[in-house]
Amino acid sequence: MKLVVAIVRPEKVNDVLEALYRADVRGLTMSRVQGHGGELEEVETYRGMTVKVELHDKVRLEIAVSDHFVGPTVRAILTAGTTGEVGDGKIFVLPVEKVYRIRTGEEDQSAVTPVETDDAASS
Amino acid sequence: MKLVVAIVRPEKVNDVLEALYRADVRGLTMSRVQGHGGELEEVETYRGMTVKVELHDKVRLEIAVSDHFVGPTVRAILTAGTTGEVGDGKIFVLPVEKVYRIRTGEEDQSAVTPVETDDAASS
Amino acid sequence: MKLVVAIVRPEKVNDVLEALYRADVRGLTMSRVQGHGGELEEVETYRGMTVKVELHDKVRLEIAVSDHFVGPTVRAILTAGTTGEVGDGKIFVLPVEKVYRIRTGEEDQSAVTPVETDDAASS
Amino acid sequence: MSAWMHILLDAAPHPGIFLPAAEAISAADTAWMLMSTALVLLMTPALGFFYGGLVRAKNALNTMMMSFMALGFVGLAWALIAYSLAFAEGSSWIGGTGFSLLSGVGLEAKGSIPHVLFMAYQGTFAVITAALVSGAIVERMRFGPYLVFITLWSILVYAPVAHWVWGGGWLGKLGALDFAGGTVVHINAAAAALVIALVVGARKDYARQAIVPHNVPFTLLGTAIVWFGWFGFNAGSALGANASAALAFVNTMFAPMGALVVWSLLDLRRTGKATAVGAATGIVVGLVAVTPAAGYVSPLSAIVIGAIAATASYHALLWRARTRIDDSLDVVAAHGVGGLIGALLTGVLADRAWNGVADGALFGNASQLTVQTLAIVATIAYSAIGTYLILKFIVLMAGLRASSREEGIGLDVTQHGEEAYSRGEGAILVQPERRSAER
Amino acid sequence: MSAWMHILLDAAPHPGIFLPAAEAISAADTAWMLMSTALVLLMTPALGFFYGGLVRAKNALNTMMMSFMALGFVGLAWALIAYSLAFAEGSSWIGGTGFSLLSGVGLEAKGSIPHVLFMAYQGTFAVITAALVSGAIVERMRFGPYLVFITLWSILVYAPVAHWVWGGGWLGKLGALDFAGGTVVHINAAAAALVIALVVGARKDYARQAIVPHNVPFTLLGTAIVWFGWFGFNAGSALGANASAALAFVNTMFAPMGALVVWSLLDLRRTGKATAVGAATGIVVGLVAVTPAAGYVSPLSAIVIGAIAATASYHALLWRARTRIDDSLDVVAAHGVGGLIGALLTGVLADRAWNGVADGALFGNASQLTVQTLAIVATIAYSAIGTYLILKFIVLMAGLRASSREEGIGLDVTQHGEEAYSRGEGAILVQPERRSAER
Amino acid sequence: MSAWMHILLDAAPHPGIFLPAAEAISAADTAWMLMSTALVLLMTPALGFFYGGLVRAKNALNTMMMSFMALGFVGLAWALIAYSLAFAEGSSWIGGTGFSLLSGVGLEAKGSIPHVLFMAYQGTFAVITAALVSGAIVERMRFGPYLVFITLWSILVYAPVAHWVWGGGWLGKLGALDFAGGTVVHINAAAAALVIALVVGARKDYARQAIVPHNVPFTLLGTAIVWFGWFGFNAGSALGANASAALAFVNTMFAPMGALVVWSLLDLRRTGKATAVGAATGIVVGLVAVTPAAGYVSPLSAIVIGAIAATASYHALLWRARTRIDDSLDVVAAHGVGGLIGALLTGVLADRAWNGVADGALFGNASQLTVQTLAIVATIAYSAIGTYLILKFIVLMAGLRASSREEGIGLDVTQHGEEAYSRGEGAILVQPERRSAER
Ligand SMILES: Nc1ncnc2c1ncn2[C@@H]1O[C@H](COP(=O)(O)OP(=O)(O)O)[C@@H](O)[C@H]1O
Ligand SMILES: Nc1ncnc2c1ncn2[C@@H]1O[C@H](COP(=O)(O)OP(=O)(O)O)[C@@H](O)[C@H]1O
Ligand SMILES: Nc1ncnc2c1ncn2[C@@H]1O[C@H](COP(=O)(O)OP(=O)(O)O)[C@@H](O)[C@H]1O
Repeated sequence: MKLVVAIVRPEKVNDVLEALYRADVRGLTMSRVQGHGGELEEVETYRGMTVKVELHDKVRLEIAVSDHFVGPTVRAILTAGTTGEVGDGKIFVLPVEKVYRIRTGEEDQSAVTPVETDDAASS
Repeated sequence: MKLVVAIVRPEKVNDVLEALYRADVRGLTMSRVQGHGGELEEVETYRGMTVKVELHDKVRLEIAVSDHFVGPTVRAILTAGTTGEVGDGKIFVLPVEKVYRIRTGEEDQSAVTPVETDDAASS
Repeated sequence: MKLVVAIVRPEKVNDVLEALYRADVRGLTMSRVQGHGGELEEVETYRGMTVKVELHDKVRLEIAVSDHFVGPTVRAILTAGTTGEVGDGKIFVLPVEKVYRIRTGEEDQSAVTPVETDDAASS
Repeated sequence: MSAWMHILLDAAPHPGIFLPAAEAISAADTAWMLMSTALVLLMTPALGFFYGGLVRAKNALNTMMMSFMALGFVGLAWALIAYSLAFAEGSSWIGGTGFSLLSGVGLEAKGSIPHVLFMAYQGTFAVITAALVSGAIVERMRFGPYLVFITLWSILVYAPVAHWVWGGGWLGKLGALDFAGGTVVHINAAAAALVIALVVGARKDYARQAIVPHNVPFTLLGTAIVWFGWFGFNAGSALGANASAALAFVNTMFAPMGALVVWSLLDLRRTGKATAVGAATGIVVGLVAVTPAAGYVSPLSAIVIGAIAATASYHALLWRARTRIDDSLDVVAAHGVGGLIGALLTGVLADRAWNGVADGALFGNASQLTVQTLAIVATIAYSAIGTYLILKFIVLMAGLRASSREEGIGLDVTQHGEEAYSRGEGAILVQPERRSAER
Repeated sequence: MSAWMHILLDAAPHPGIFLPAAEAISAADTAWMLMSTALVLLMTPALGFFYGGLVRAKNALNTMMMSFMALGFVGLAWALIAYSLAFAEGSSWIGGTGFSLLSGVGLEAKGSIPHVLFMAYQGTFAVITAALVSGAIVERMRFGPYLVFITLWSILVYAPVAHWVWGGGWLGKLGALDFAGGTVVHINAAAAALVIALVVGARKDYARQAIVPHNVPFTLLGTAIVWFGWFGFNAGSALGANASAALAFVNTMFAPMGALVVWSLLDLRRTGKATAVGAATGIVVGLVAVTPAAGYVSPLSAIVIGAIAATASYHALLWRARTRIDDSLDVVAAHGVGGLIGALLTGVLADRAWNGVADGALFGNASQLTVQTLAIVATIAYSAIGTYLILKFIVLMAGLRASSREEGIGLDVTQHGEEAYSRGEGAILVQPERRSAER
Repeated sequence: MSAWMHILLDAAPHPGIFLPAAEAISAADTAWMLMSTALVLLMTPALGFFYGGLVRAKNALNTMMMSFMALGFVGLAWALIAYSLAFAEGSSWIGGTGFSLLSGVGLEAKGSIPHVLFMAYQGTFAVITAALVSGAIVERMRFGPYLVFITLWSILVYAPVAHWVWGGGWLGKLGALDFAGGTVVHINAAAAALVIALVVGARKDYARQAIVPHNVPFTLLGTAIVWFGWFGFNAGSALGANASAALAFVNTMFAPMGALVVWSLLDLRRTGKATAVGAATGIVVGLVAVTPAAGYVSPLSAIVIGAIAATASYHALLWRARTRIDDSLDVVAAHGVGGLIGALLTGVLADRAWNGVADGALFGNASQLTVQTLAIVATIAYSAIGTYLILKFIVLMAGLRASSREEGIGLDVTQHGEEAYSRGEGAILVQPERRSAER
């Protein structure tokens, strides 16, 4: 099992989610983060104070997948997440030793295959 | 050392924290995340616009533990975090190469054993 | 490649960022988290209810670096992030199997070297 | 006996006998009553913010909507029938239907202002009284049944009680003093709150888990605007820009100041810290307590009333939190206890030298205290029973309570299909279809 | 024919002929108009919160600033020239320059209040009308051009239309009924909104992605304060604390109550859930619809107007969302449709028994409906054309639209160099230099 | 010489000689003063939001509480003693104790309104003046000592200065013009702010780290409500619904409009962006500057005053930020500089043709400028010294300053035991014990 961690642009999240869905990636966890890299800084002014904002809003996706799924997952993100402008983000692939599904205690592979509900299916 | 990453339900956080405490797990880091999996989507309506919310609020726990502690930690989360309904979350166990305590520079094992203050003890 | 994950005090973030910058670490991702460890709890009262807040605001830094960069990165955080009081935080070093730059698809090493813009340079 | 009646009667010899006065309209009184009506109307949304800030984010909209919707459903009920039941010529127990559908409510003078304006002014009281009750059942009651409840309650409980005291009913005739609604509004709402809290039951997390306010600034904002509106509530109850209004106004300013100071000192003594939620609560309690007394007591007495009410309410609130009664936002401890103290102290501190109408026990008229007590008891009894019956009736049609799952997810999403604060991530556009853009 | 003119003429025999009255100043009327002016001024920032809550967090300040800045630029334009063009002696089409730079606007009586106060009161209308337009182009228009637009628009479009109806112009002379601005304010703003939305174009995410309100409580707050202010807007339009004001006030209270109830029921029927954004919209639509009718119809008619307007607006809004017209905050569906229904129903339900001035079709004066229609058509046509020309003129100097990159980052940072909600992390102090501390 | 005195004296021939007038109460004037008092009271919580939005989230409640608590502690101090020291018969330097504990303050006429109302109205001024000072020491002062400070300050500094100018004291007798408190309120508060900022010292992060506003919409909300309330502050200072009130009102509307426009243009010139915090600041500066002038100058002059004050204040603010003086929310740059400009320009632009009382330098009465200057200097000197002594006295009992650790965690948790915005995670219920639920 691997853990694919992706940092993407907020405005690209929906496209990425859709691409992942098409790649049959069902489960993922998302969080709002701020990133620093090569992007231009924004300058803000509050009364007499001028500040340089070095961080830009990004979204962090965390996706546990079984090894043969890493390729499709990464490709989906690479294609759907890019704008070509500095700031598109990164993907990190980390090794995972074990995965559990809290509800059932199932492990690894089976732990990350979500139950298919009609809604999920149609999503 | 391992890093145990758990995605749990917000309403279960307090129970999980308590279970971890009983399992002698003292240190952890928590963040609010949103997750997608097998849960039913919520439908929201704003004026003429109907949206399907595919993400549900979850809480992410990050716990660095020494190897022999992985078992108890995972078990604590599995028991305290489950409701039996789809959406209970996952646990990922990742390998960690090194851990440092910023305050002291201590490494690994000793880095994650918090100093016992009375308060912490009584918590 | 490694992923350096650091939990630091919010009030220390700017110092840490500066130290990292001096250590030639350009790219990183940051998020607000809450941590539990050896710190004293705060007690809060809302009308008839008294609560003990076991979590303290922290900031989580996630930095992908090539192996020879791990040392400098960790040292920068250790020096800039410490106050000497309980609650300074931790650093975790995790193995990374692959890194991609979404914009270009570049991999690993080259994926984490940000393009140098004047602003970034002057930051 | 109501403030309005003094005006209508210009302090009649036989307090309580209702004689519609045939005065002319006064532009100055009208100006003040226009403003007062707007002020009281504003109190209801403000209450929504006071309450909304105290709940968890997932229930913020639902809590606010419980106040906002009262403006619609109770407001209409008032125009269509409740005003008539409260203020139309009728029996000692309830008004007639003479004013139903606003028939006979025109621009003619009622006291020194147009009748329609008097009706509207009174309507704002009905609205906020119903909204006050909602504080007892936040974070768990289904919204549909709530709407039915407040509508029926305002017609079947609020209107009659208002008639008793202000509409020429028996309590007014007995000379009960309630300048602006300590009994009719606050005690009445508190009794209903206690009953509905018990019938609906406690939140699943109540006393199991910390339930922390999600936005205290909103509660402070609500407090500020409620106070602002309360000047219309109390000083407006003089029904004109007269000395009685001035007195009521000043008391409405200083009583909460006294309550605020006392509350903070109690906080400091107990926890060493003066809390913001406490400050907000203290102000409201002071306002509640001075409501029945506003036009009857001296400003110094008002400060005393605020101080005593704050002390009583403060401890009532601590006690309540230890019980199993999930009166979630402490309607009873704040409005019940505050209203009670206020109504009783009105009977003690009322001073004819200031109000030209009646003395309290302290000034030799001990009997006043008896009348006040009677009014309180009667109101509590009627309100409690009425509330209970209405709820039992609604239960025949629909459950009052959201499912445990809905309670977990939060009532904003489950009852209103909205989130109070949303970043929009992972929200997929369903309708209108995306195509529409490519078209 | 304007409410003010009735007052000035005390219901003149020849409606529409403008005779400056030479009455004395009334303290009571002045008191009410002081308050009303403050109330209407408050509506503009409140609108900023109503609008600001509906956009995404990254555009919250920009949206609010579009309202706040109208207070500055439109306000000054009003004092310097627009007031004169609207209310100074002039032709049927536009006022003269007699009052420019406020010359000749002093403390003398205008009706029964000081002339300066009348001027200020009217100014608050100009400000909010311009601000209303901003709802159509939030989240994408550059701020500089926006400021130029509202300034020119208030002088070239608002002032003349106000003159037509209220300043002694042709529509007033024809006897068009617009008590407080259904046509002059709401239909006028809606026509401009439609044009500017089309000229500026849709947001890049429009109909491609879910665009969800970032802070619904702010929208509810804005709604509450707007309603509060609207009492000054409508009841103040009686220009005194008289029966007409009382009637307008009461109608301004009950029409939105009716609209709120109807809107919620439509919501419940369609989605099974009564939304908070819907409640807010319903209240505003009810207020808009009753604006032209406020002093002319009975309270029951006001409720009917609110109910009908809510139904029409509700469906207009659903329809609009399916189109490619990104009138982002539905200025047309809310203010246009609401204003239209209100203006027409005023022609139907106006009742001389209540307003002492004119009857509507229902009371035998069918011709009134024709006049109302004429006023609506003329206003829409002039406003649409004027808005278009102003925009074309501005485009000669600068682009109206933020770049796609700026739209992505959000207008708060790109147009104002600020964030609405910031935690300050990663914000590096540039100026004053850190040294300053070590000094 | 105060606006009130003109009324009391109906423009006495010997400005400054205080003759209590024995007029009857006017219902219209009472209506307006009831409203004005409510408006000014509302300004203090609004100030709490203006200030609270500008600080970091961890200090939001503490900053708001500094305003809210002034309503309690300063309000009571006013009723008990300060009102008497300011307005009771006394010397040229300070009033007597005749009105202490509100003795002798009844429903009798004071001017044309009830005396109690006059007292309450003046009380709202004392409250907000004290609250204004808090802007200088947010995010670092301990709350207990703060409460002691504002209480003593309102008695020992505010009351005497109010007496000098408005209570029949020496500055009033000299004919100093201060319509609504440019000197008594704003310059006075600013002088105190400077001293307390220096005594308490800078925040540990000041000039070392970016300290960014956590909620700019709250600041805009505060601005809007403060402006709204300011109409009561300035137009209410006419003490009646008269022409003077109308003039003051109109000037209070247009001066901030002028200031807002100028401020935005300066922003645009300097940074290319018009900021929201700047807009809020500009509006407040315009309001401050017109305060002393409101009833004395023409509307055009008011616009000029707003524009000049904005320019001066804008640069003062930039300069201050470069110094080591951590007057955190720029009380000096906004209220000090604004008040100064306003007070001086009142001496220049006052126009008897508009105010019927006194001319300024521009209209041939150069000496007025001298009197104004004297009033300013005297107020600054007394306020600065008084503030310093009070602080030194408090230090004898307790430290003024929160510990560096507390400052780091934030004052909300450490001073009030609350968080402004909490999600409740990791909050463990301590009391009432969980058992209570199982019981
Ligand atoms: N070394 C890194 N470790 C962790 N996150 C990084 C790293 N470098 C970049 N990021 C994340 O990726 C985002 C985009 O990176 P950036 O260099 O600005 O653009 P690009 O990837 O297109 O060159 C950053 O905002 C940051 O969140
Ligand atoms: N493959 C995955 N990678 C990362 N997080 C996941 C993955 N699958 C599920 N999750 C997280 O776990 C939560 C619950 O998963 P879900 O499939 O909905 O329920 P269950 O685990 O009970 O089957 C999701 O909301 C998401 O946050
Ligand atoms: N075992 C752990 N796993 C993950 N995070 C931890 C762990 N222990 C501590 N932390 C994080 O580090 C922060 C500081 O740890 P703490 O023990 O309180 O202080 P110190 O590291 O100075 O001894 C905690 O608030 C938490 O966020």
